[in-house]
Amino acid sequence: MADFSILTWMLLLPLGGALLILGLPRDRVGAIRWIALGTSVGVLALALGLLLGFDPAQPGPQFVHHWNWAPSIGAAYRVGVDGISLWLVLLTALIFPLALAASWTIEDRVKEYMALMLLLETGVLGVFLALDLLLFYIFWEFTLVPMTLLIGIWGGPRRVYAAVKFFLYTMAGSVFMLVAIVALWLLSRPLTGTGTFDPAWMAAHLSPLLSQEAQRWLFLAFGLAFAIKVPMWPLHSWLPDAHVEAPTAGSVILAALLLKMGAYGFLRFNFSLFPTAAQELALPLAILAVVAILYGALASYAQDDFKRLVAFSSVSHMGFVMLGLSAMNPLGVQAALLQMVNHGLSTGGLFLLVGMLYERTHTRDFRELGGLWKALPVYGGILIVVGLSSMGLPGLNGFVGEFLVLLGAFGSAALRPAAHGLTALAAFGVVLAAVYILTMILRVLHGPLPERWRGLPDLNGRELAIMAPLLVLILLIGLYPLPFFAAMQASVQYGLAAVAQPIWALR
Amino acid sequence: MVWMPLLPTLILTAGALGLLLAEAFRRPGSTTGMAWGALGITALGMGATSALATWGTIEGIYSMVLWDRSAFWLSLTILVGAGIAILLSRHYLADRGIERGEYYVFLLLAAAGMLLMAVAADLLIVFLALEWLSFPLYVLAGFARPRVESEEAALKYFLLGAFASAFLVFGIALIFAGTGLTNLNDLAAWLRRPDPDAQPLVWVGGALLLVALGFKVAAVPFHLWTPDVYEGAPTPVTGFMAAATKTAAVAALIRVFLIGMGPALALWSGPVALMAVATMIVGNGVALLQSNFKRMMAYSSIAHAGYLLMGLLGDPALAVPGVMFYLLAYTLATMGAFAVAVGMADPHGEDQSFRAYAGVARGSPGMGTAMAIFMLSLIGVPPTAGFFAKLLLFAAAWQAGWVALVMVGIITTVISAYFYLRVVVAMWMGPGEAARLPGPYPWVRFSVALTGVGTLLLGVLWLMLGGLSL
Amino acid sequence: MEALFEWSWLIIAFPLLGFLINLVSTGQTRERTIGIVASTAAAASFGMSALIFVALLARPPEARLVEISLYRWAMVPPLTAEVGLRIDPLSTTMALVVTLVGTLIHVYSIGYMAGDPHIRRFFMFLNLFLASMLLLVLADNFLVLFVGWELVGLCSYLLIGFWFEVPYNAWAGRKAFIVNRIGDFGFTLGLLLLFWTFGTFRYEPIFEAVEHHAVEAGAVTLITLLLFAGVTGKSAQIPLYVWLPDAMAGPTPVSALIHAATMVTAGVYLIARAHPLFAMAPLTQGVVMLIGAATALWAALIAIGQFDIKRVLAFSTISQLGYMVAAAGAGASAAAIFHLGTHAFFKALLFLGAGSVIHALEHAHRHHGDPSPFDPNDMRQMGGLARRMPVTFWAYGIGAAALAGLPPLAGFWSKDEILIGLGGAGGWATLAYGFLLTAAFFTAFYMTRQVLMIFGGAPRSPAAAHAEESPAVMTVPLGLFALFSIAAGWINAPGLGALSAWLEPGHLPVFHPEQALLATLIALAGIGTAWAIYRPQAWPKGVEDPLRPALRGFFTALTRKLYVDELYDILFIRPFNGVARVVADVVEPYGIDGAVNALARLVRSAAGGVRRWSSGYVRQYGLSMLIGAVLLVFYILWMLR
Amino acid sequence: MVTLTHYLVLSTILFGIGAVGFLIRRNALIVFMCVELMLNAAGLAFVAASRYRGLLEGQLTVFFVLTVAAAEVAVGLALMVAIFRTKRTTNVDELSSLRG
Amino acid sequence: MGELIVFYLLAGIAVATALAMVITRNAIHSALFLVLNLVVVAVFYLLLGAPFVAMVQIAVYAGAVMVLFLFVIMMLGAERVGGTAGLRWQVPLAATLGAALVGGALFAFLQTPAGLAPAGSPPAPLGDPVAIGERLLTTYVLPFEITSVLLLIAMVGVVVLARDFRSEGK
Repeated sequence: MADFSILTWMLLLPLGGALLILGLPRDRVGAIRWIALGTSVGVLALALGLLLGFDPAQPGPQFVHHWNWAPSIGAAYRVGVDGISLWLVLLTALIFPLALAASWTIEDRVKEYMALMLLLETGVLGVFLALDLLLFYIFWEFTLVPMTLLIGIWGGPRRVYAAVKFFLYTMAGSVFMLVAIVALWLLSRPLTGTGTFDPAWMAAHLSPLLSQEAQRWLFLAFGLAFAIKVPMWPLHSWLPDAHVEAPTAGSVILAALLLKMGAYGFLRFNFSLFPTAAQELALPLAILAVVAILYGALASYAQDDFKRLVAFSSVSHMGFVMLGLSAMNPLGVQAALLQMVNHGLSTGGLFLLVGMLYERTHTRDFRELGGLWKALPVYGGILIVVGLSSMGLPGLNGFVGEFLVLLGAFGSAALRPAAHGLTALAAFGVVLAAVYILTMILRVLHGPLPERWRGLPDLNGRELAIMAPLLVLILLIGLYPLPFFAAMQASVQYGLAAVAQPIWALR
Repeated sequence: MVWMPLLPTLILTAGALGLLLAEAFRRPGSTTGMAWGALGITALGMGATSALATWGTIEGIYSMVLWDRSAFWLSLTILVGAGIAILLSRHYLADRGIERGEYYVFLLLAAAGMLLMAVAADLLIVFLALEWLSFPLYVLAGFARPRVESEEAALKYFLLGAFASAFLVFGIALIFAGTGLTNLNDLAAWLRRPDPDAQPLVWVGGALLLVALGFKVAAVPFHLWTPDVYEGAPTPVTGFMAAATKTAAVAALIRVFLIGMGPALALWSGPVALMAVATMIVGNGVALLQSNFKRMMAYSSIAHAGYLLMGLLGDPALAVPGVMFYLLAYTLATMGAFAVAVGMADPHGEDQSFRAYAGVARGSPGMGTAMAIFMLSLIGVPPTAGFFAKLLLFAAAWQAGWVALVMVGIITTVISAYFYLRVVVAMWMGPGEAARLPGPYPWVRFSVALTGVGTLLLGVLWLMLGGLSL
Repeated sequence: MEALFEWSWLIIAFPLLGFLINLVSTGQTRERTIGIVASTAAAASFGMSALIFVALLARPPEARLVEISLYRWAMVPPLTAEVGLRIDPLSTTMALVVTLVGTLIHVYSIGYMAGDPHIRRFFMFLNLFLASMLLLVLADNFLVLFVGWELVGLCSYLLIGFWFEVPYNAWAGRKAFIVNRIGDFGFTLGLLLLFWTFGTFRYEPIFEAVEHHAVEAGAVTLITLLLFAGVTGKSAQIPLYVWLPDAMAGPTPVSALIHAATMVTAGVYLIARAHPLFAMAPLTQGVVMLIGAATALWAALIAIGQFDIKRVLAFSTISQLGYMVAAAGAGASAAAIFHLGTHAFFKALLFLGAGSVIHALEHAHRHHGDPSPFDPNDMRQMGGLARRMPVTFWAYGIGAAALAGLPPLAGFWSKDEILIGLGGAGGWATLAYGFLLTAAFFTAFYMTRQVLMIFGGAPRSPAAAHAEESPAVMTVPLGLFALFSIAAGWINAPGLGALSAWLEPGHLPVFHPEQALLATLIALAGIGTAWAIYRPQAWPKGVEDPLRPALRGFFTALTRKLYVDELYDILFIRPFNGVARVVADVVEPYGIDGAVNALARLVRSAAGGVRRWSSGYVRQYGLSMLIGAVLLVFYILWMLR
Repeated sequence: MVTLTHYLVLSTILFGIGAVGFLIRRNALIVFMCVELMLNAAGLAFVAASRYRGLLEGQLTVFFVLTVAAAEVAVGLALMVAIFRTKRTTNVDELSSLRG
Repeated sequence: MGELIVFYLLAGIAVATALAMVITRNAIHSALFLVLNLVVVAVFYLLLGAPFVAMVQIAVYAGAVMVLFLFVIMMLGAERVGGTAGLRWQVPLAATLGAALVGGALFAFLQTPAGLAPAGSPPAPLGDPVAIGERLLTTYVLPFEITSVLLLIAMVGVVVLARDFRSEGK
C-alpha cells in the first residue's frame, strides 16, 4: 500500500463523512447538514490544493496512488489525475458543496439524504480519478445507487418511475461495458499471467493486437454505456424524467457531473483503447451528436415545464460535447472538455434556479409563471446571466466551449467529408438554443406579474452564496479560458496520440 | 484418516442427534437453548471445515467421498446458510406458535446431508446425500402446519422430489448397467477410454441425472416447484432452501458433470447451455410479475441457477473458483434478504407481498439499507460480492467461448434489476407510515448485520486474500 | 502622446466601469446619480476616444495603425486567440461617433427616463451596450469583434424588452435577438471557414494574406457571403430586417442610440473593416450591393404606410442602412462610413425628437386625466404640434431635411457620395443605383408626410392639443444633434474631404454637379408630392390618410408592412413550432420513449405467458419435468445418430 | 437368450408407466405409488446389470434404494395424513392454492 | 429358449400389473396391483441370482411398505378422489411424452445391443447374503450408515408430521 495520495483522501473524506452522519442520531438535523457541507468543502479544499500542485506540462497522471489489491486477477487500486480529469474533479468538488447548500430545505430523512449525497461524491470523484478499468467500473456503478435513491425518495410525483428508469437504462449500458472489460482482461491474461485492468498498459500492448472487428465491438460495448450516460440521441429518454423528478440537488449533480462521466469515458477509454475503431466510428458518433443538438433544442423549446426544458437542453448541450470529442483533434477535444465544465456550471446553475423558483411558487409550469422579474429582480438577473451562458453568449463560458467545438469539428479530419455540413447543422443548434432560452426567459420573467406571485421573496443570502461561485466561474471562463485550456493541453495531446490525424489539411 | 472428509457431516449429524436427545428431555417452553445448541454445532462444523481447509485433497472410505478445495468452499457456504437460518428461526417459530425443538434437529440434519453432498465421490453417495438433505427439508417445508400453504408446499416438494429422485436412481442404474461403475472418478476414467458400445446407456443415464439435479438446482424446465414451495414454507426455511440447497445441488452438478462426466463435457454443454439460457430468461422474466417477496426470491433463485449453470460451462480455471465464490456471495445476499423478510414479517399473519414492505425503511432504515445491499448484490452491482461473483462467471463463460450465453446473462441481469429494485422501491419509496412494526429481534438484526457487512466486503476481501488462487 | 495608445482600452473600460458601479450600487441611490454616473462614463469614453483620435492624427498617414494586445484569451493548437485592440482611422472614427452619440443620448435619457422605477437597470444596460459596441469597433480580430457583435445584440434585446411587463415588448426583444442569431449563424460559419482558411482571426495577417493572394478566391467569396449573412441580421437588411420595426418597443433613447445610430451600423462597419476580403470577392460585392439597394427601396416604400411615429423612423433606418450597405458593397467604404456618421446624427436627432413628441403627448394625456387607452406613438393622434413644441419642431425639421437629402445638410453630402460611388460602376451597380434613386424619392416623401402629420394642421387629439415642450435636458441634446446634422456633412464635403483622406489616404471625394442636382431634384419632387397630398388644406377631415383612397388595397398592404411578417410566420415560425411540437409531443413520448416502454411491455407480456405455466398443479409441474427429460433424451439420440 | 437389454427394456417400460402414472393420477397416494413403481424399475435394472456384469454392487445399491424408498414412504404418508387432517382431501389438484 | 419364455411371461405380467395400477380407479386396487408388480420383480431378482434382494423386496416392499399404503388409504378413506376439471390435456400429453421418453431411451439402448449381451455364459450367481453382508460392512459401510441416519430422519419426521400439536396444548 504505497503512500496515500491526496486523491485517496479526497475519496475517503466524503465516505468518512457519510459514515459519521450514519452514526449520528437522526434528529440532529443541524449537525448532519453541517457535517455534510463541511465534508464537501473539505474535499473542495483538497481539490484546490490539487490544483496548486498540478503540473500542466506533464501529460501523464499525477498524484498517483497505486495498490495491487487483487493480485490474483491483476486488479489494482490506481488513482491519478491528469489534464483530462483535472477540471472535472474540480467541478465535482465545487458542485457538491453547492448542491448540499441547496439541499438545506430538505426536511424529510435528512440523515439518509446527506449520507447518500456524500457517498455519491465519493463515487463521482472515483469515476474521474480511477486509472484501472475494474476500479472505474466499480465507481461507475457505485454512483448509480445513491442517485437512484435520491431521485426515488426525495423526488417529484413520478419519482419511482424516473428512478427505476434511470437505474435500468444505465444498467443496460454498463453491463455491456462490463463484458467488454472482462473481454479485455481475458485477452490480457495470456500476456501478463494474471491479467490486468490497466488501461494504459492495454493501450500500449493490447490494442495494437486487436483486430479491427474486435476493436469495433469493444468500442461499441464501452460506447453504449457511455452513450446512455451522456446521453446521446436516441438513448436519452431516461434523462428528462430523471431530471424532472429528481430533487434540485439531484438534478444539479445529474446534469453537472453524471452526464460528464459518459463523455469522459469516451475520451478516456474508447479513444485510447480502440483508436482505429474510434477513427472509423467518429462520423456516426458526430452525426448522432448533431441530431442530439437539434433534437434536444427542438424538444426543449416545446416544453411547458421549466425543469423539463432545462433537461432537454442538456441533451442538446451534451451533443456539442460529443461533437467536439468526435472531432478527435486537440481543438475539438479540449473544447469539449471545457464545454463539459461549462455545461456543469450553466445547466447546474439553471437547475438550482429552477429549484429556488419552485420552492417559492410550487409550480414549474410556464403557463402559471411570468412577470417574475418584477417580483424577483436579483433572481431574474441571475437567471438571465445563467441562461445566456447556456445559450453560448460570447463573453460567457458557454461560448468558449461551443465555438471552439464548432471550430474543431469544422476542421476535423476524422469527420471528413461531412465535417462542414455537420458543423453547420450544429451551429444552427446555437440559434435554436437562443430560441428556447429566450422563450424560457420570456415565459418566466417577462409579461405582467400575476397577482399571486406579488409578494414572493427574492433570493436569500444562502441562495446568493450558492449562485455566486457559479456566476464568477461563468464569467471567468468566458473572459479568460486560457488557464483552463493550458492545464488540459498536454494530457489531451498525449491521449489523442493514438487517434491523431493530420488536422491542418485545410491550410 | 479416511473419514476426515466426513468430519463436518459427522459433527452436524452427531450434534443433531444430541439435540434430538435433549429435546426428548427438555422441559416444555422456550427452545432458545436448542437454538444456541444448533448454533454451537454449526460453529463447530465451521471450525472443522476450516481446519480441513489446508489439507488439500483427501480421498476417503473406499473412494466414496473426497475432500478438495471445492468441498471446502461448498461446506463453508452451506454452514453459513445453516447458521443464519438458525438465527432467523429462533423468534420466527416462537411468534407463530410452531416452536418445536425438532426444527433445529432437522435443520442440522439437512445441512449434514448437504455437507455430505459436498464431498460425495460416488453416485450412490450422491443419491443418498440427496435423499438425506431432502427428507428434513420436506418436513421443514411443512413445519408451519397446520397452515395449509405450508402443508401444500411440503407435499408438492415431496411428490416432485420423489419423482426427481426416481429419475436419479434410474439414471444411476443405466450408468451402472452400461459401465458397471458408480464411482465418479472411475466413471471419468472409463469415459476417457474409447468404448463406444455402451455409451448410449451412459448418455441416457446422464440425461436422467441431469433431470434430477436440474430439479434440485431449480433449472428450467424442472423449476416449477420452486416458487410454490418457497412461498409456502416458513420464511427461514425458504431462505435455507434457496441458499444452502442450491449450493448442495450445485455441488452435485459439479461432482457428477464436471468430475464424473468431465471427459464428456462437450456433449453436455449443449443442453446445459440451453437450460442455462432458459433458466436465466424464465427466472428473471417471471420474477418481474411477482408481487410477493418470497415468490420473487424463488424466481430469483431460479435465475441464479441459470447463472451458475452458465458458470459451470466456463473455463475451469475461472469457473471453479468463480462458482464457489458465487455461491457464497449468493448465500449471503439471499440469507440476508430473507433475514430482512423475517425481521419485517408481522408475527400475526405474515404478509410477504410488496405492499406490506411499503415505507418500511422509514421506520427501520437499517433494514432498508441492508435490503438494498442484498438486492444490489443479487443484481450484481459493485462493490457488493454479487458483482465480483458475476464478473467471474461471465469471464469464465466468455473465456470458454459462450458469448451468446454471456449476452443472455447480461440482458437478463438488466431485467433482474427491475424486480430487485421493486423491493428497494417499496421499502424506501413506498407510501407507508413510519415504524408500523416492532423492530426486529436482536438475533435477526445480528444476521442482517452479518450478511450485510459480508455482502459489502466479501468480494473485496476475497480478492485481496487471494481470489482465484484460493 | 504615443504612450496614450497603451491606455486605449480605457475607451471600453469607462462604460464598463459605469455599468459595474451601477450594478453594485444599492437600491437607495438617487436616480439622478445613476444617470450622472452613466453619462459621465460615456463622456469619459468619448474624451478618451477623442484623445486617441488626436494622437493618431499626430502620426503620419502611413503609420496610423496601432495594435495593442491586451491578453491571451485561449491557446489551443492550432488556435491562438488574443484580445487586442486595433487603433486605426476607421476604428477611431467609429469610436468617436459611437461615444459622441452615446454620450448625448445618455444625457437625454436622464430626462426621458426620469421617474421610471427601473432607471438603474436602464443605465446599466446602456453603459454595457456602449462598452460592447466599442469592443466591437476596436477589436483587432474577428473573434473579439464577434464577441462585441453578440453583446450589443444582447443589450439590444434587454433594452427592447426593458418594459417587460408589456408582453409585446418582451416578445419584440426576443424576436430581435433570435433574428440576429439567425444572421449570426452565417457569421459563425464564416468565422469557422475564415479560421480554417487563414489560420487566424486577426485582421492584419488575414489582410496580408489576401493582399498576397495566398488564398483561394472561392473560399474568400464564401467567407464574405457568410459574414454578410451576419450583416443582414445586425444591420437589418433583406431578408432579416423584420426585427427592427418591432425593436421600437424599447424606450426611445434606445431606439435612437442602438437601433438607429450605432448598433445597426455594425454590419456596415464590418464590411468596411473586412474591405480587403470583400474586395477579393466580386460576387459577394454584387450581392451586398443589390441587397443593400433593394432594402433601401423596400423599406422606404413600407415607411410610407406607417402611422407609428417611431416605426416610420425604423423603416427609414432600414432604408438608410441599405444605402450604407450598398455603398460598402460597392467598395465605397469611405462613403458608407460617412453616411453612417451623418445618419447617426440626424437619425438620432429624429428619434430624440420623436421621443420628445411622445414624451409630451404621454404627459399631456396623463395630465389631462383621460383614462381611455391612448397610443402616444400614433401620428393620427397628433397634428399641430409645431406651435406647441417649437424647439422639437425645428430640430425635427432639420433632421427630416437632412434625411431627405436637402443640401447643404449632412444627409445630402453623404448620400451624394454613395450615389456617385454606385453610379459609374455599371452592371449590377446600375440597377442598385436606380433603386437608390427611387428610394431617395420615397424618403423625401415619407419624411415630409411625417413632419406634416405630426406638426402640421390642427391637433387631432386632446393630448396633442395640450402637449408641452420637453425639458431642457432633452431639448439641449436635440439642439446639439441638429447642429451636427447640419454641419457633419462638411467634414467630408467635396473639397474638404477630411474623412476620406483620413480613412483612405489618397482617395478624395469627387463632386459631380449633375449628380447633386439630380439628387436634389428627386428630393424636392418627393417633398413636393408629399406636400401636395398631406398639406393641411388638402387633407379632408375624418380621412385617416389621403393616400388610402388613392392606393386602396396597396396602402393597406403598406400599413401591414407588405405582409412580410405574416409570410415569415407561415414559412418559418409555424413550421418550426409544428416541428418542435411534433418532436416533443409525438416523437419523444411515442417514438423514443415509446420504444423503450414498448420493450418493457413486451418483456412483461412474454413473461406473463411463461408465468401461466406455473399453474400450481403438481402434475403439470411433473409434466414439465418430463418434457425436459424427453428433450434431453432426444438430444442424446440426435447426438448418437 | 435373455440379455441385459431385455431387462433394461422391461425396466424402462415400467419406469415410463410409472412416470406417466405420476402425471395422470389425481390421488396423491397413487401418485406416490407411481414413484415407487419407478424406483422398482430402477431396482430391476440394477440387479440385472449386477448379474450380467458379474458385480455385486448392483444388488447392494438396490438394497439401499429399497431402504431409502421405505423411509420415503414413511415420510410421504405421514405428510399426506397431515394434509388430510387439514384439507380433507388427497387430491393433488386441490392443492394448488400456490401458483403463478 | 425356456428362459426367454419365462422372461416374456413374467415381463408381460409386470407390465400388465403396472398398467393396471396406473389405470384402475380404486386406490386399493392400485395398491394391490403394485404389490403384484413388486412380487413379479422379486421373482426376476430370484431369476437373476439375487435371492437376498428378492427377499428384502418381498419383505420390506411388497410387505411392509404396501401394507402401510393400504393402511393409509383405508384410514383416510381415499379409495377414490373427486374429479377436477383442470388439466384436460394432461392425460394424452403425458402418455405421449412417456411413450416418447421410453421410445427414445429404448432406441438408444437398441442401437448397441451387442455391448449389453454378456460375453459367454453369465458368471455364477453372486447374491448370497454372506457376501452381501460382508460388503455392507466394508466397502459399503458409509452408505449403510447413511441409510441408518435416513431411517432415523424418516422416523422423527413422521413423528413431527403426524403429531397433532393443536391438541397438545403447549
